[in-house]
Amino acid sequence: EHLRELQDVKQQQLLEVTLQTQEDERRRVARDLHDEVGAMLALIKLNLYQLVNNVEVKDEGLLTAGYNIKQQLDDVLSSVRRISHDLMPVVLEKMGLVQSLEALRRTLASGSNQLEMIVKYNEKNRRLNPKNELLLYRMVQELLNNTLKHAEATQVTVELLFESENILLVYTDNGKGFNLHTLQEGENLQGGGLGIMSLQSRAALMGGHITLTSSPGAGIRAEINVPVMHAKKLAHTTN
Amino acid sequence: EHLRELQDVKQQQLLEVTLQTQEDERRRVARDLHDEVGAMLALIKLNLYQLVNNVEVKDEGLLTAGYNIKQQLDDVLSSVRRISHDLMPVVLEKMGLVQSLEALRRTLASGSNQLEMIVKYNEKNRRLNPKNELLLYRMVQELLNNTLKHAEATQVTVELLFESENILLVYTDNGKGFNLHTLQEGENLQGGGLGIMSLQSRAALMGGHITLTSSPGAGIRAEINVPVMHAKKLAHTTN
Amino acid sequence: MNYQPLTLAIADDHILFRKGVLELLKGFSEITLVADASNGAELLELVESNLPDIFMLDLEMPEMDGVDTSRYLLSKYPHVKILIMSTYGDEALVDNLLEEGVKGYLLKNSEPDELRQALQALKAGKSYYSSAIKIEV
Ligand SMILES: Nc1ncnc2c1ncn2[C@@H]1O[C@H](COP(=O)(O)OP(=O)(O)OP(=O)(O)O)[C@@H](O)[C@H]1O
Ligand SMILES: Nc1ncnc2c1ncn2[C@@H]1O[C@H](COP(=O)(O)OP(=O)(O)OP(=O)(O)O)[C@@H](O)[C@H]1O
Ligand SMILES: [K+]
Ligand SMILES: [Mg+2]
Ligand SMILES: [Mg+2]
Ligand SMILES: [Mg+2]
Repeated sequence: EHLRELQDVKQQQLLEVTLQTQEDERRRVARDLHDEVGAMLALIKLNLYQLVNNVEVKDEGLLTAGYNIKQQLDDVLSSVRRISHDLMPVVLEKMGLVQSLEALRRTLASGSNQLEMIVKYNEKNRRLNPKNELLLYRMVQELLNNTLKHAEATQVTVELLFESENILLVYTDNGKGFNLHTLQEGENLQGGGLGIMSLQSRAALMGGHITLTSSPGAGIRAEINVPVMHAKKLAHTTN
Repeated sequence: EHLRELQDVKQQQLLEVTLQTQEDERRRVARDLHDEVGAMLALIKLNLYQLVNNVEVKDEGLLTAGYNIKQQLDDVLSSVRRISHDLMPVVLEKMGLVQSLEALRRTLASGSNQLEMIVKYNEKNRRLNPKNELLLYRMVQELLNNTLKHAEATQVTVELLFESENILLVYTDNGKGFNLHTLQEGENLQGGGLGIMSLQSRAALMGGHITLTSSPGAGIRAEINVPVMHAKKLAHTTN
Repeated sequence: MNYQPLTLAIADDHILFRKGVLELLKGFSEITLVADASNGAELLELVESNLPDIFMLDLEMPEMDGVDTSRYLLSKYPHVKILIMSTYGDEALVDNLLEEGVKGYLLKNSEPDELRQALQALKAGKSYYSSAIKIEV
């Protein structure tokens, strides 16, 4: 029994480390893309400008060719930017959770889907430790994916309440909901989603917990509660 | 007790899914970089070549500037290639396990460290299913990281035996070794490494197993045994 | 166009890019470069005793990034003029920085003429941000 418990703890630890390693890797790749590849591309464009401008005879063909190359450089830069942004939204790191939720809201608003997102908060610029910010952001992404995938909702709300000892994040959608009971009785094991389980894992990683409520017709409500001071530290990172 | 077992299975499933999702993401990003960014950069280089060659006035400064830009394009192309390769070695996908181990050996040989790698195999071009190839490759990477980090070894060998029902991968180093017994009695839990545990997880993902042998002064030996036919399928992938 | 003379200090950790910008600026006769450095802390050390008209800051730098440097400067010298240069174009990020008092935001792949315009705008007490900035999905 003791051994079994040890095994469980290790298993949980391994999961934590894996999630952490993944985020570390994402951050590293996003940075490399940005700082290395992005900056070099910008430099190339600058040099190209100098080149074209310093040619004495201004021949048409040359100008057009130069213009096309610059265009292509801009295109490749947007690809790099997109890839890097998908891995790790820079606004989260620089500006925190509220602002990155605002950014998510805007992205959604400019997209083609019919879903509107409402973001509420009691403090605009409060920062948490970067790991918790990222975990909460990933949880909202997961919840939002579910809404987009399953809910047929027209509206989601994300409310963020910073209290002295806790952070409370409440996510709701107005979609078709589902029978949570059924799910907990093991539906997951038949190849169903593990998204909800990953929510629980991520909440646990912060020493917090998540409560999901849903029933058919009533949308979904997720309350995530995270202690501010006693945020559980990740045991370890590999490499 | 039943619930507990269910919990364990789910936990294991979540770990598997997480590992799988991570590999999927790596592959996707590596592809985007390679196919999208890399291809566009190659095109830009071609256009630039034509631009510089079509300038009528052959002025020195212009040619140097053009040359510098090409140089910078090559640099940015190798950055992109490196980032993409670190995520997912393309040779693994294209050429299989043996060839990618050979590539690893060459990288090591060209590096500054004193470690030599010997790769042996009974079949050069045998392919496994892509997931198992990747898992075995990641395991060798992990073992190699450990050797580099802890062993003070001068030599590692990787032997790959394809048999009709099994694959046997044997990894050894000639480093200082360690007391495996101590490790299993819970050293890990005190912030020690989870690398070895991830080896066990990855072996389990293939329905195989790993046996580690080591003692102080005697290097390390890892035997990984994977059934060929009955490779366990990953239950599911998110997004 | 009549360009107003101005003094400028630049921080960017990508040395090649920085040198490229410096090279470009040599061709802009109205600009006097007073200092360049690899991060905010280094730059402040060089110029805090004698502030330039405009700070041009890379967003992503080690030690002290563009955001930290801007916040420090704005808290001490509320009228300081800051132009952020970045390969990122996240709208939420730009909005926030402008709201915090940064006067300009330019993508690093902007045309040099645009950089020149931006610097003139800031010098004249206006703000400026890249027309190319949009939400990136
Ligand atoms: N917002 C929602 N509205 C309606 N049903 C939902 C919502 N979120 C989850 N569900 C239901 O709960 C199930 C489990 O969700 P979960 O995120 O765990 O898995 P999934 O989304 O099906 O797969 P995965 O997340 O692994 O891609 C879903 O299949 C869906 O039936
Ligand atoms: N090849 C080796 N030679 C000598 N000692 C080793 C070797 N491999 C592992 N060890 C020992 O076993 C311990 C556990 O290895 P493990 O890979 O689990 O963790 P780690 O390498 O310390 O950390 P991590 O892998 O999480 O970065 C190491 O700390 C080291 O003491
Ligand atoms: K000048
Ligand atoms: Mg889901
Ligand atoms: Mg290790
Ligand atoms: Mg930088």
